[in-house]
Amino acid sequence: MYNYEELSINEIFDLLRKWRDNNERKSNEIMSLSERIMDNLDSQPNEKYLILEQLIMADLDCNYPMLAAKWIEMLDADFPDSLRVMKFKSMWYEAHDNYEQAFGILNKIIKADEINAPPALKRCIAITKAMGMTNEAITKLVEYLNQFMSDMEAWQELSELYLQVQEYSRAAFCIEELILHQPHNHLFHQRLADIRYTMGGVENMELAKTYYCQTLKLNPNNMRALLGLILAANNLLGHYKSSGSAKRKEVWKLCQWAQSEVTKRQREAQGSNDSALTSAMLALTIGD
Amino acid sequence: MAELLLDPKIRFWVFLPIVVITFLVGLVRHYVSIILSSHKKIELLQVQDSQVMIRARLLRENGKYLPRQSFAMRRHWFNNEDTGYFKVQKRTSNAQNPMTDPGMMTDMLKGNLTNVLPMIVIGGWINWMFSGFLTTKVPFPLTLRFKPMLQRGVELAYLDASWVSSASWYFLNVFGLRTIYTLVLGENNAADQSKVMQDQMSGAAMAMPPDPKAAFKAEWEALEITEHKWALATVDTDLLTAE
Amino acid sequence: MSISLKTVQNKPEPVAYSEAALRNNAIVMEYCRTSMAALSGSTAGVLGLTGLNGFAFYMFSVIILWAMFLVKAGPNWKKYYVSRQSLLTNGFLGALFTYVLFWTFIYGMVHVY
Amino acid sequence: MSFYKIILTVGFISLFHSAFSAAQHRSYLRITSQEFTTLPLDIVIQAVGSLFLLMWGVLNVAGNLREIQAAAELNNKTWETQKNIPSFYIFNHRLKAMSPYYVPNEGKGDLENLE
Repeated sequence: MYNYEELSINEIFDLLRKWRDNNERKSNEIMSLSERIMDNLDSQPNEKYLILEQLIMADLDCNYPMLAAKWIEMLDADFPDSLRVMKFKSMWYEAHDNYEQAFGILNKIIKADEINAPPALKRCIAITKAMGMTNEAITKLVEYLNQFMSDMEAWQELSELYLQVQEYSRAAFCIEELILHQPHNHLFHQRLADIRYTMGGVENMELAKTYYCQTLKLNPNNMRALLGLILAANNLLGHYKSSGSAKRKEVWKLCQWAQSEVTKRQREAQGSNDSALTSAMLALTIGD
Repeated sequence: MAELLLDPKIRFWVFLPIVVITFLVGLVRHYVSIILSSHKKIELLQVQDSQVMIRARLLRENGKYLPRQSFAMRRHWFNNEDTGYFKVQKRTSNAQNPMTDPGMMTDMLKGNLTNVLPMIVIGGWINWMFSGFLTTKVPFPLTLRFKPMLQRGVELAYLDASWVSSASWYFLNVFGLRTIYTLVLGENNAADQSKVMQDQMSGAAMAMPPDPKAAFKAEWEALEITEHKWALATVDTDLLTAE
Repeated sequence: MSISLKTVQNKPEPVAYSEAALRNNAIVMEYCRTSMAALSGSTAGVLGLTGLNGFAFYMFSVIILWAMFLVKAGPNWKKYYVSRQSLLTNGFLGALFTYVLFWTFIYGMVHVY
Repeated sequence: MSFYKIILTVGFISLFHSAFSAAQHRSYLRITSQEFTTLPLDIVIQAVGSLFLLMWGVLNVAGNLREIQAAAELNNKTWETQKNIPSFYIFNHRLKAMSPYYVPNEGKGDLENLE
């Protein structure tokens, strides 16, 4: 997508900011840029520490513990007693599979400041997850959510965990909670529809259909929702065979509409691909 | 009346210094208040309460995006007579008297220390140091009512109201430079970096009701009368007709 | 990121605005407005405007700033601002105070002595 | 230094210069005891011109406007991005093995011996 060698340093920082704001997990990319970032870190005094944290996360994610240790030390020098830096230390131990040590540090953080404990509590849950104890992680997360009920990240994580243990109705509950928080995020509607579709049954299928429609209303370009709508509508057609024809007709119409939409999209995509391909071919011939 | 002629030396030894002093004092005060500011101690229970309140409010506002059953389930959880959250959780109303709370007292003292004290001290000093000068003239005519405001320290009955004395010039600066501070210091982010490192959760709890008991009751009532209107009832036909 | 709902009249669907983006834009506009007040106040002082002329100059620069905002946003200004009117009138008086202070200050520096 | 900051600096210097010229003009008038009517046209033009320059510079230095419609930002996101939550990252995953510092787990070797 990007040619990282050619980016100017300002573009790199813009990219980092974008990744940070959108929570994109571009650890490998950040790693490959890290040398240039470090050379120019002082040009961004406002974001310096945020970028350092981003680097630490990326290094740990890619298993480059030496580099991460270096950056953590840098942070530690500037903020000697910061709980946030302590959190990174625990993450460093975590990356070494030294979970005992990591838990020890996290517990210290939680004891030191109960109000601002959520990040540390979340790390505890993540470690439990990393150890493969999904059920324990769920218990902990539920406990956490009892206290911090409007934490969207936690609800989302809980839904993922419930999906892992195939508790679909509970996962759906969590996603509904997210919809309450951001009713205009098409992704949550799409996710809820996915889960409802997976659960199966007429009622759930109808809900899936409705939420796929809502997703498409919010964002007409959501391809997954279009395909999901076709599947859900087809499934419903099977259920409605015997019952009322008005409902069946409507679903059938919806199905038709979705299929025509998909065909349209495919044609568009093909068109643009074709031109790209021909131009690439042309470029090749000139090169020869 | 005849135009007054001011000594140009007043410009560089009174007029300009007052502006510079006020500005610099404002900057210093800003940083001192950052050093002195203490984090308001909040309790875990308060954070929890505020988050519950947020969730209940969201349910009221955005509940229409959920199926009726899901909505009813959540309302039940909040409002059920026997097991509902708002019924089970007993909170004591803790409307505190600020005078009895030592923490509150020190906060008030610090507020005074950083806001009122420098104003009095610097104002007094300027009054003493630069007393009795006319410094400038506002470029628009004013009525006589403004005389006591603009000509503090210069009691001349026949002076035109648009002349400004040194003490009044100081006060004009104190009030007028406020917006400039936000420009220079940025939107209260001067010490942001170090604050970021402490992982503040307090933001959510700041909007906390002082009296959770009453707030719970109000939210309970509001939730009780909320009717569920399924917003997605016609979404499929909407989609078809939109084409 | 939280999202606030604001119902816009004449439209059946409520339009959702991203609160973070709204705040960001408000900060940018506030910054521009304060700078504009200070700068145009200084200019009015340099020019030695007095009385109503000075206030007319303030109106003039407010409108110029407004036009610059619209030019910056381009033809689809709806993407960035909730309404054009509030862009013009927001913080009108607060900025006026800054304007008068700078006007008086520079007028005093240049023309009184 | 970016282009607009240079513009701002130039604008400030120019405005300051015009202020200085105006002050000079005033003191000249006072010495020659003439009445002040208006400033010379060149000073007026310079002052107003630098004001425009400054305003334009400020407008561009202040930062970019963001699209306020919530959907504008959300619609470009995919679930894969939305799903990602840094607070819950775990480092015990397969990318680990790509790193030069990777030490294979010994437990696995034992498993092979068993067979």
